[in-house]
Amino acid sequence: MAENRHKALGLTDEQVVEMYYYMLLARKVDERQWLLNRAGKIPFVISCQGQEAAQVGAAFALKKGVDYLCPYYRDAAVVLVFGMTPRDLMLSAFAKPEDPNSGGRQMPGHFGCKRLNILTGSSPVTTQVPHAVGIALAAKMQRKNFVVYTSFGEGSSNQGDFHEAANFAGVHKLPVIFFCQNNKYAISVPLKKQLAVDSVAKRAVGYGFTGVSVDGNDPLEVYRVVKEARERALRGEGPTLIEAVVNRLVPHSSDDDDRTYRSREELEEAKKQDPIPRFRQYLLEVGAMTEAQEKEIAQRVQREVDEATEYAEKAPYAEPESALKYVYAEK
Amino acid sequence: MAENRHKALGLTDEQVVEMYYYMLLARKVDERQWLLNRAGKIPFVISCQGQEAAQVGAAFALKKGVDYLCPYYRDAAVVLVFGMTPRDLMLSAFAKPEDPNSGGRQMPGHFGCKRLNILTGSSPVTTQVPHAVGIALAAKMQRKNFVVYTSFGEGSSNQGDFHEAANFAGVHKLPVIFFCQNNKYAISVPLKKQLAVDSVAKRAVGYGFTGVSVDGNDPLEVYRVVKEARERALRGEGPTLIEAVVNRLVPHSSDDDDRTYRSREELEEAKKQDPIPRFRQYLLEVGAMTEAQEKEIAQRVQREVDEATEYAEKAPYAEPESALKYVYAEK
Amino acid sequence: MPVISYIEAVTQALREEMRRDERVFVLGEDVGKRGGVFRATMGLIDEFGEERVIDTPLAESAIVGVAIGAAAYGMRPVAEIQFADFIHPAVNQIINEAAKMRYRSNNDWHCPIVIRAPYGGGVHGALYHSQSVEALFNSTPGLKVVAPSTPYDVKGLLKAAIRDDDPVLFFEHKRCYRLIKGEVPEEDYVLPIGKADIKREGEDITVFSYGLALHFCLEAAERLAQEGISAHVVDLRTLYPLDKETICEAAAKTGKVLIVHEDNKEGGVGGEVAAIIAEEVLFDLDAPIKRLCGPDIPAMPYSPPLEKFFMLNTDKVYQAMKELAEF
Amino acid sequence: MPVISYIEAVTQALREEMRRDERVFVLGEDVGKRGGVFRATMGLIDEFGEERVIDTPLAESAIVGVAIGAAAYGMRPVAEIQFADFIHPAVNQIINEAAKMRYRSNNDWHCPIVIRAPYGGGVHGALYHSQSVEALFNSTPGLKVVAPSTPYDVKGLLKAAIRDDDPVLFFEHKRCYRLIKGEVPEEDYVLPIGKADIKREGEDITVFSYGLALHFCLEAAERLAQEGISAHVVDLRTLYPLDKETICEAAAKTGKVLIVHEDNKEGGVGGEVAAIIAEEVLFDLDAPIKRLCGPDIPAMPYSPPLEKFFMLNTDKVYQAMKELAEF
Ligand SMILES: Cc1ncc(C[n+]2csc(CCOP(=O)(O)OP(=O)(O)O)c2C)c(N)n1
Ligand SMILES: Cc1ncc(C[n+]2csc(CCOP(=O)(O)OP(=O)(O)O)c2C)c(N)n1
Ligand SMILES: [Mg+2]
Ligand SMILES: [Mg+2]
Repeated sequence: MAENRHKALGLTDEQVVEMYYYMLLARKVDERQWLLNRAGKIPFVISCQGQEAAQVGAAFALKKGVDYLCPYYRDAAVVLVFGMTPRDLMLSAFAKPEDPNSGGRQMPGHFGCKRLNILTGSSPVTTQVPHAVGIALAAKMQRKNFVVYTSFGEGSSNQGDFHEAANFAGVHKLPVIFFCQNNKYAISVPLKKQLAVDSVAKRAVGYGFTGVSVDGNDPLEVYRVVKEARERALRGEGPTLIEAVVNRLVPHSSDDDDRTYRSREELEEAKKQDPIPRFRQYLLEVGAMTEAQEKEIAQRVQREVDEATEYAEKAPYAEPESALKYVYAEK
Repeated sequence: MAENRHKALGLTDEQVVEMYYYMLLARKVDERQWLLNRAGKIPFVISCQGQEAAQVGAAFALKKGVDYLCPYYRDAAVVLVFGMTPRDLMLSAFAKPEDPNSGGRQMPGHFGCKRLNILTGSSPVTTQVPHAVGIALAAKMQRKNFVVYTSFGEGSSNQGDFHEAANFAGVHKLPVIFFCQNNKYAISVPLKKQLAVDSVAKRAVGYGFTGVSVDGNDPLEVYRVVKEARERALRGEGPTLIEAVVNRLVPHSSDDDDRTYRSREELEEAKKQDPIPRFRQYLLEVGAMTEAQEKEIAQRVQREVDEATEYAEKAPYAEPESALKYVYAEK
Repeated sequence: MPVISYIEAVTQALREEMRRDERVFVLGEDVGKRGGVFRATMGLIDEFGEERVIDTPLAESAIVGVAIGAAAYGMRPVAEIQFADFIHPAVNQIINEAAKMRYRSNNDWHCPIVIRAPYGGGVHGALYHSQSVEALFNSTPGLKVVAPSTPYDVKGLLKAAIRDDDPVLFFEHKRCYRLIKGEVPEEDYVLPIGKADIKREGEDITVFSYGLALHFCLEAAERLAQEGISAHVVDLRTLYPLDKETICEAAAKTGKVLIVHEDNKEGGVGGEVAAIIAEEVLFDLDAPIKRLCGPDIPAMPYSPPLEKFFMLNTDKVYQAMKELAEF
Repeated sequence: MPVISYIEAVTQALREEMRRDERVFVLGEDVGKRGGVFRATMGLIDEFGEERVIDTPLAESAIVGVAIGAAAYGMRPVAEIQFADFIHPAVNQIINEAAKMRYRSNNDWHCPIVIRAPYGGGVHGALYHSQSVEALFNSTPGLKVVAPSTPYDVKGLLKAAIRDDDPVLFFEHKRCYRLIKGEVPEEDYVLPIGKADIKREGEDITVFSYGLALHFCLEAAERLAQEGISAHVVDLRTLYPLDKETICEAAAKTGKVLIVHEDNKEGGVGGEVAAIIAEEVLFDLDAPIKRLCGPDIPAMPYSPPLEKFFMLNTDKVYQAMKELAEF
């Protein structure tokens, strides 16, 4: 039998099964959105596929309802763990006013929900990173005990905002976790055209804090390093930069076609590393999850995705004139 | 007798005496500008004082007429070595149209001269750094054999443009020397409030190229590391980030008063490290320069500064309507 | 003459200029094998290689800043900003650097870069893939801002931009890319930057527009013609500096002016057009200077009814033109 | 009432707001022991400590971006940009983030930050320490842009900005800092953002201005009064969104309009003011809408005669007002 690794990390069987549930849920919501897109029902999808382990591992190491998120567009699994529902995600995909992220104003993937401590995000990459630092600064000023998680792709780590924010957080030793999901592509641009350093985590050196690179296909390893980062932050030891090395299993978005720039062999290799079957196998092998449980989870996920889709599709659109609302505070 | 260090670097006695001359020249032009400012004759001075050794060391390691400069506002000594004259600098200080930098349009310290391979610079810090990378990219595309020097303060190394440009140069292995003059202050902000890393040179790690920290009060050490960086660049091995640790011996600029934020003791300590007497002593001790030569140099510098001042002061102003010229190409 | 699409005109202009002049190169995100997310640079990497078709790291300030350095040295870079909504990180390099290099160096240095950026909505792009960002740059001496509406203008003006000795921002309306087709000569030609173009001659009202909205104006003019109302339709083409002469002449011609653009109304370029007219030919006017523009909200939402609410269309323009004609 | 300078009004407003509300803090380059390069934050660090008066690293995008995060969380940051000329690296954070947070989240989040920036020339600041950058932001729904001209307005509007639930850009004309003095009450007061203010009542011509130039207008009006010409002088105060009602009323009142600003003419906020008038009250006009502005060159040169050439002054304004009155 395989070695039980999650106990050593303080995770119960229920918890790891829940992790598996969230990974699968995120994947299935995503897959459904592609179908809906190809059927002409929603204009756009941007995926978490291949990055669910990294995301769920990270999110489980955080404290829901306490910590803050400044996520990026692939973080569907992170926000699900933090309380966003499949229905919420589908409402966003269908651009319906009940969508808690933006009332259907933004594309899917633009997460945000005050109730869930998720800061509203935009499309220009990396702008959320200084925001995370600002929330952490406020936490420090108000003597609050939480950390801020912010994520971005490796391509986005080349933006000035990453550098400026990391430096600011380093100087003030702020409780921020910079979580870089390195899927080796920025749309079509491969790693070697994006950066010359072999690990994004090394960039932490320039800001005087810890950098860690981790296998993003292993939710438990990710959980471990994020948990450590969180503890460091709460001890006042400042930020951590974590690079989770992952694979993007689909094109950049529903508008992309990756065949011109990515070999099919490479993609096949990446699919072999799919973290979901791998984690399922681990759970079955160590006996944390039974086959029956697995089936039940799959069914539950399927049901939730179905219901979410149906609800969101049927939900009414906002009134056209509602476009004029909320430019400024309304009395 | 002191050890002769310059021979080992391939520098002749004439060359090191010339280095000394440029250091002194830069200092004396600068000192004169402060006097002129205090006398109400010129509105603004920004100084190289304390950074002349680093600048002259670097400039001597470059190839005048071949390499390109994207300097920053303290680089008076660098541009003097590259062919700018004291008269040019004084014409700029007096804002006269003969000023080759800007025809009196920009404040002093905003260097630029196509004939001398010095790119025109602005005030927003660090914008010149991507320009340097662009020139280096052009060099690579046109198979030209030169390097580009660009400089900035340690405070400016926190700007996004530094990061983006360094990353670009790293990816394309471009012939750029990033020369950071770390004088431990950004106007009034001390190092510890600016960055949490103990050496700016370490930032090179994040871009996959070499970083070197060097005593900026020692022109020979600076010469050595810049020369090595230049050779690396010409061999196609990419950029180098050099941090020259220096002291700012005067307030940030003539508009500044440093007494609220800098202790007099610290300033006295810094003055003890003044690179000019130190280098003079070295030259005298190793016999590269005689006392007579020294005196002659001092007189020559004095004369040049006097003449430059007089010429610039008397030079006519530009016509008011000339302000309308050169917004776009004129036929 | 062959009929090609708006985006094909972009690609043709780039390819021909790269063939003509070795110093011309393109750089931007995904411009290489991907041929750009809209495919404007499709095939260029195959013909010109990786060195002249550079997939840059994801960093707009560097894209523009590096292009500026290369341009100052003597190259002719054409930088692509993937969406105009992402040009903001490069604003410092564009406004403080590119636009001021010639002036600040007293004509010693200059900066012949072109920055292409797809702008505008109607493509389900939501708040950050639909923006009109022209207004950001329409007060920047040293810069030229071009926004063509037809394949013919695209090709002629993009070539002119590349050959221009000063920095040019070249805004391409992304909804026009595949929607708008038109005749384009096979011979090399350039069009003058800084000149507006009368796209339709008329007598009763004058309409100023550019980009996608210009096509709504032309369609509406066609409809109105059937009702006996004759519209003079001017394509601004260059948004900065504006072609004051053509604007004043066209306004004075009919005495009734409507300005139409997708960009927000307040602070949009239409305000400057109106101001020029009100300063120079006020007494030739028979009606208030009307503007039909995007509403003053941050940008267009994703939700289809809200996007539609934001966007102009032929009906909305027709209505406004008719009202003005009947004034 | 005590008479204080324009910059003292800034300091007072900051100090009082920081005393009133623990969530208010300032951040920027050199705002701590140095008290800001202009001394606007002088003494604040002594009273409120390093945690509420933060000397940031030299990085404008981070200054604004960090402030946005803190504001979203519930703080009331006041960010200082050392010179308006250096606001450009923060444009993405200001326009794409601060201004759009409320809208894009459908009113779930909001972003109560204030960004203060000294702008304008006449201080030997040359091309990069003299710029008027208002036009960059005057087309950004979600943002408010304030540019006061008197100590009284500075204090009342800065307090209002700090208490405002939306992002406010607060432009302080640096030449006014020590030049302009005025009465300021000791009691707490706020002034409404979004309202223009009639600084002088008159009958013959209407002048719109703001900042330093407003003072030239008032001085010129004084001179003209002695010649029997009565000028109605309106201080725009808020540059975005403009106070259309006051503008239209004031324009209609005299029928002769002059708009005066130091910023470049083409694309400056004066264009929008003229356009509003030409759209809403055209038939009340008796003369073309005139604008007296900075020339369309990148910014003002260092050379004294060239700086003077760029700058407005009372004589230039007087001349323009007189010509208009005599039209
Ligand atoms: C400032 C900015 N420039 C360009 C884009 C267009 N864009 C969206 S995602 C993306 C690639 C991001 O790559 P990476 O950071 O590696 O994240 P990934 O999508 O691979 O997870 C680009 C170029 C953008 N959203 N923002
Ligand atoms: C973008 C920008 N922000 C602010 C300033 C104002 N400023 C000029 S120099 C300076 C400090 C620079 O410090 P550093 O980079 O360490 O260089 P040093 O002056 O110490 O040599 C500042 C804040 C500027 N010129 N540009
Ligand atoms: Mg990636
Ligand atoms: Mg410094």
